[in-house]
Amino acid sequence: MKLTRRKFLGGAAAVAASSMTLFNFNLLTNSPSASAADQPSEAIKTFRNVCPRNCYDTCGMITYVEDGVLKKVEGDPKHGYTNGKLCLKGYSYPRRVYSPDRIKYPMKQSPRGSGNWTRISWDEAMDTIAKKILDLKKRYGSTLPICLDKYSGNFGIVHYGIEGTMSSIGYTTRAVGTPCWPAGIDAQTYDFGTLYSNDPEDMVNAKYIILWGQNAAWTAIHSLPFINEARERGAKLVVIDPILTSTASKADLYIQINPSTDGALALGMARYIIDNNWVDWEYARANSLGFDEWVEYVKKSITLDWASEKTGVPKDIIMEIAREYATAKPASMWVGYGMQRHTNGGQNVRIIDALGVMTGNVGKSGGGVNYGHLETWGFNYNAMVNAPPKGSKGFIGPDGKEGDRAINMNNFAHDVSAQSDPPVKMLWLACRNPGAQDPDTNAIEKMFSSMEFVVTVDSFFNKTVEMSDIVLPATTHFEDWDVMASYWHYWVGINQRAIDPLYECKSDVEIAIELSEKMNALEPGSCTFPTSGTPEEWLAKEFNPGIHQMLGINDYKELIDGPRKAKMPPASWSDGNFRTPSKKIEIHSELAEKNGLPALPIWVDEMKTPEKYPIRFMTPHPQYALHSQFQNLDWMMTTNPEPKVEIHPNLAAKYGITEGTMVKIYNDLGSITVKAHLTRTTSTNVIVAYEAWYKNSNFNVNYTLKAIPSDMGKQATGNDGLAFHDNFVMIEKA
Amino acid sequence: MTFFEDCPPQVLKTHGELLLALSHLFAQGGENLSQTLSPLVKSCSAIAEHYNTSRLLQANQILAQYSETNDGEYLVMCYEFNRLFVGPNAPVAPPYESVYLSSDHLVMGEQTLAVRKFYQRENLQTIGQRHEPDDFISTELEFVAYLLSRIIETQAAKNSAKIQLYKTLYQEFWQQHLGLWLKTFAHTVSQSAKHPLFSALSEILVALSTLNAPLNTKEAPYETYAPQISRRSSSRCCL
Amino acid sequence: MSKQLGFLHNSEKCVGCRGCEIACKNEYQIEATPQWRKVFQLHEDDFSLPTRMFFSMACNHCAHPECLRVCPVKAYTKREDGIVIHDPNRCIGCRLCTMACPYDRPQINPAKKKVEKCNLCYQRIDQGEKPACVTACIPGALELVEINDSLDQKTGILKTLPGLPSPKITSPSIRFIGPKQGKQIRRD
Amino acid sequence: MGDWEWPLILFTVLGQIAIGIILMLWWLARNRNLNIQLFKRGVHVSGGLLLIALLASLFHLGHPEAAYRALAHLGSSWLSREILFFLLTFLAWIYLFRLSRQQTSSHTLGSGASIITTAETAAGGQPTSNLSLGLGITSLLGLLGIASSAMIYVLPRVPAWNNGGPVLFFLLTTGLLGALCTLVLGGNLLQTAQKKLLLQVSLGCTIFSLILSVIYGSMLSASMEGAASLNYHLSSPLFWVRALVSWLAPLLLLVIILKSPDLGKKNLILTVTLLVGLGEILGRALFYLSATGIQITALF
Repeated sequence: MKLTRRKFLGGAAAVAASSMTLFNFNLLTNSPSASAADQPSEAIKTFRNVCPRNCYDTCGMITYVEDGVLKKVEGDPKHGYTNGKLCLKGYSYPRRVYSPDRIKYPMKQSPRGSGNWTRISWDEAMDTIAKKILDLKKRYGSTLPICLDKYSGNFGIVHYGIEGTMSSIGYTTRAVGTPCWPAGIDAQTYDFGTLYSNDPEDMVNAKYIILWGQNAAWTAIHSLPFINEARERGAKLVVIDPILTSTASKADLYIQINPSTDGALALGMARYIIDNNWVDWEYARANSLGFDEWVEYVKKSITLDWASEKTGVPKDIIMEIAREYATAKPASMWVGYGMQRHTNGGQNVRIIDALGVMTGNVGKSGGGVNYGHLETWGFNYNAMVNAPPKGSKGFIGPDGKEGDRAINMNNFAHDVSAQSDPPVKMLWLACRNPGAQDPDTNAIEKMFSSMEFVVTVDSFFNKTVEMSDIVLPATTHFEDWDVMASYWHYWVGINQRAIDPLYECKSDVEIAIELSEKMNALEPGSCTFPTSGTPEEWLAKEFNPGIHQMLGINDYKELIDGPRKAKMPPASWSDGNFRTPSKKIEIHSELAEKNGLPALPIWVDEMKTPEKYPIRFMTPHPQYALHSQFQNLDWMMTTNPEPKVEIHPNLAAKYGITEGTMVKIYNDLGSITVKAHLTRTTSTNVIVAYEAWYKNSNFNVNYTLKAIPSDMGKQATGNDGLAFHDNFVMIEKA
Repeated sequence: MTFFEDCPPQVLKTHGELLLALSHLFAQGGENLSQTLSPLVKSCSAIAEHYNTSRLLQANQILAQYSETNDGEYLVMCYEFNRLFVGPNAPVAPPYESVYLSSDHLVMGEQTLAVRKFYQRENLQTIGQRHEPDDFISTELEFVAYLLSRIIETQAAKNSAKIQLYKTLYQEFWQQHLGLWLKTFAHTVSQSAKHPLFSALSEILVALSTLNAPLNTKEAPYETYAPQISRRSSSRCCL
Repeated sequence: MSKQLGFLHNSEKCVGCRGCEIACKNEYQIEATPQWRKVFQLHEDDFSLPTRMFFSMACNHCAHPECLRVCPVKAYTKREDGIVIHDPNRCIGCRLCTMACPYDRPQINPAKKKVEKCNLCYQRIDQGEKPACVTACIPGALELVEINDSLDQKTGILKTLPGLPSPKITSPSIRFIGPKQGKQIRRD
Repeated sequence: MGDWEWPLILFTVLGQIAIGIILMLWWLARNRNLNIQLFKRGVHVSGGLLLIALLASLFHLGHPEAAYRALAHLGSSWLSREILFFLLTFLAWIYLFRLSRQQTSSHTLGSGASIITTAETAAGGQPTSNLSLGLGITSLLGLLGIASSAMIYVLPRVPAWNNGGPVLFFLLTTGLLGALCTLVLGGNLLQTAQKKLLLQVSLGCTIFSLILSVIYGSMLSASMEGAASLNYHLSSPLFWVRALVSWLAPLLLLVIILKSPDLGKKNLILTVTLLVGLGEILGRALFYLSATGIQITALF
């Protein structure tokens, strides 16, 4: 702001001083150099960026900038995992940055949801927000009526400044948890102490690969070359998935499993492995607790017939993959996030973990039960940690400590509405679009309309922005300094500011600074967020000796030469130092038991299909979008102009549905209407539509989705996950 | 070729005032229509009277009517202004040249940089350079108005070399930029305007691009397409 | 003609990610509608088992390019290395080439009223680089190759795939490694 | 078919009428029987039509201003050759036009002088060979132009076109509409024998066109794309309208006219001409609409 004003005044003064003309300029000003016109175009400059989206691949990018304009993006060849290539979403970035649809200025809607927007200055926006915060604080005696919902829109480390914004105004209500992967995280936490996967580049060493509910072709495509290399070296690829995905289509063996029965398949395999004594007794007994107890359970309770009946997988196939998995050493398993989005999802992951342990594949190069990791995320989170202002009143938790009030991100609509002491009155949304992504969209709409005040920071006019009072324009990652780590590969890259922020867009930290200045002006001491520092300085503060050492650098600036891979062994847990309370793999987990879960990885029944709604509606990740990002861009809208629901021809025939028929998908919660695509890539009781936000469309797969929790997630992420794929519906011709 | 011989300074001044009034209107946004409408009405009347065009007079009557409206109506017009030009929704008619003329219909396109170079020829740059696209409608209008003012000054000073220079600049800029997209832009506005004010505004933009023809040696070719138009048309042949 | 450059598409590796399609757009910043390169999904029913199989196709730089033959303005030229280049400066938008190409790869750009197509990134090739699509292909399914007899004699090299026009029309400079199906355990 | 084919329909049909008229004049002139009034009328009308046709053809180009470049690829592009022949035809026509002007200047023939007279008398001593030669060359160049037009559509990609069909159909249109239009233009300037001849040509062309269409249609089903074209025709109401107005009705009417002692009323001939003209335009539209090219049939 200051900079602009100075520039403006400077410009005006220059014009006034010049005897050139008496013309009064408003938008133009004298250029600094008299011979500006003769200057040749600047040479093309390149910058390093990292795609900050919620994606396994977290690609290194090279950005080409000419005359301050982003011309194109390419993959960073120095990035050993993404290897100089981007996905179709990555290549579409210039369309995102320069889309005329971008949100350009702070805007105010009155009343909320009316579509009546006025442009306001940052000053007015901050003034309104700050006054609202102070007003709520005064009325309720604390800032707890203010609720933050931030998640995965941008996983850059500096973006944790959003949490910092809230911390700095006092104790607030926070949406806690993660909708994506918590059940699996907890499963691995109970078993190994945390989630920690092998280096994906290490998959080349596998002799056998099982992708369990994992569609790498759409969600982690940069892993495919490593899988392909393993296959070229002789490895067999097995894909287990209810949907015949693009990845599954390439497999040597594809198993169309009954949804939510992955644990039963793993138990059947375990039984056959025990029966044939292919167990790595030495590894399992030396490294784990409760292994024999579990073996007894398998022997006593599991039969191949049962497993076959449960999973819909023929016995001989269970035997085949059990034998191959147990005897091909090393064998790698990759557990996808889709398969744990069930009411028994975490438990199924625990059973698969046990399968890895019993065959001695854990801790081995070319092996592992790979789910994800957070080993490279040890930054300072400097922007996040701010002490609350003096005298802040917080929420007294069950442990007696005063702090933020946590509510469940995965039942956000319900939990926000359920708060009464004090009630939630204001929402702050950043990197998050609950209007499109949360379960039970009708409930979300209702909850939003009960708020006094909603602030959203975003780049495009999505459903959440539609339901806001004030929207603040967010920068893209090309307009920010940041650093990004991956939850899959071991690389860390720096993200340079390649272009100046467009229009009046600001990064989350810059917004926090503005807010802090305003709040302290209105009420000194009411906000602790520091008000100085350039974006690059804020980035620099994220680094520490641990990170330096891990990446083999002395200074963050070295990352400008190229991303670095963490110095870690290729196989997770190869040192045998597990992070459970017992320091061993806990096949018998007391922690799980304490949390009301089975101590052992035993079978837990899947959710029963309700009679009234016999069809399972699965809504996995799309190819052209990342949640509600990307699909709205013109290239995507041309290539994939409208959503479709995939229906098996046999199921379609029952309801008189043919290719292209509009189908109404409904249950007690709500309904959506979408065009049918008949395909045998799905099964006869499962329909599939891919979640996404299409431009100028109200399509949203979450209208029929109940906020049913998955079995795990509380331990490590604060809240249980969401059983996204236990979504049952009825269909009819629309 | 008949530019400055045929156009007395007074006419040029009237044109310049209209350009500036429009520039202010778009720059100040929907929130300030109560200040920017009246000057537009005034300059528009002058033009309409000079050329005696009934369509422009009619459009200006609507403008005049709404320039004296109440606060409630101003608010409605402000919302419509933002829906059309600003956002936060995907604006119907983004007021940037490259959205209409570049092949990829994005901002900061080749036209943006070409326009920047034009400004540089006069040692000018936009105040929001690198943040706001240089081909924002208000900036282009201001630049054209500036060129007209230079022509008036140099005419007064009888500096024929300079007159020729500014005349050329003006014509080039009009033919290569503003004149190429103003009609398409106006058309896009009129197609989806839900308030009479903006239909009238669109009419004035069309008139402006037509009326500037006498100031030019020839009218610029309007063979360009709005994004909506080209996005709709298919690239497939009959086969 | 001393040689003929072309594409080798490995349908066993291609997962239909469309990275090639968009990398091409990114390289040339082509607007939304024209698709110089396009990924096609093969018919599910063309295989014994349902499947998601793909091929990616741009201009095939045919040995007997129909576009070049019918073009009245000589906008098309075939280089020594077999690349068929379309020069938009010569093009007058008669669209004959769009009618003549069985692959629909020259396409009219409605805004420019001229035809556009893939020129096999000849500027990149002249600098020793690979075409943008090949560079971008993550699973390594797309390669730049020399089309000749020794390639055609290799086992597993196909001249066409189900759903494609007969290669006899134009002798396209594209070869395929056919999709292979694994075993499927299905519930229908 | 998109909007852009309309210029082509206009160009081909009008061009073919123009050349058809000249062809008929040439034929009539061969035994020095051409009425000079008819010659002039014919030359003027055909020239007008040719000019409209050529102008219309520009509008199917994205860049009409650069149409001149279309001559660049005579080596293999039938479009280049078409343009060349049509331009040459137009040049030849200018020669005809000059001839017609010269006659006006030397011999003023009043309308009352519409006595049947030989070209030689009319030409006032000018060698009729000039006139005949001019008409001959123009016809020949025009026919080459029409054949080139047709060859443009002989594309291996489009089985329905990739045969002798386009050339034969375009030439038949030339004969049929050329004869009928000459009849209309000629009116009383034509001798009965000439009238009869032109009517017979029309009838012959119609019968030939009908037979050819049946053979052609049966050939089409050989390929998938051809069959699609055929199906398109048979299921399109336009096609049946065309069958009625350009085959059945003309057949019937032409036979009636030929059988009538005075070779029919003027109005009847005009009716047939208009019907056939409409039929040919419909036929040309169908020609573009029904063309199904060999293409990628994979999903998406």
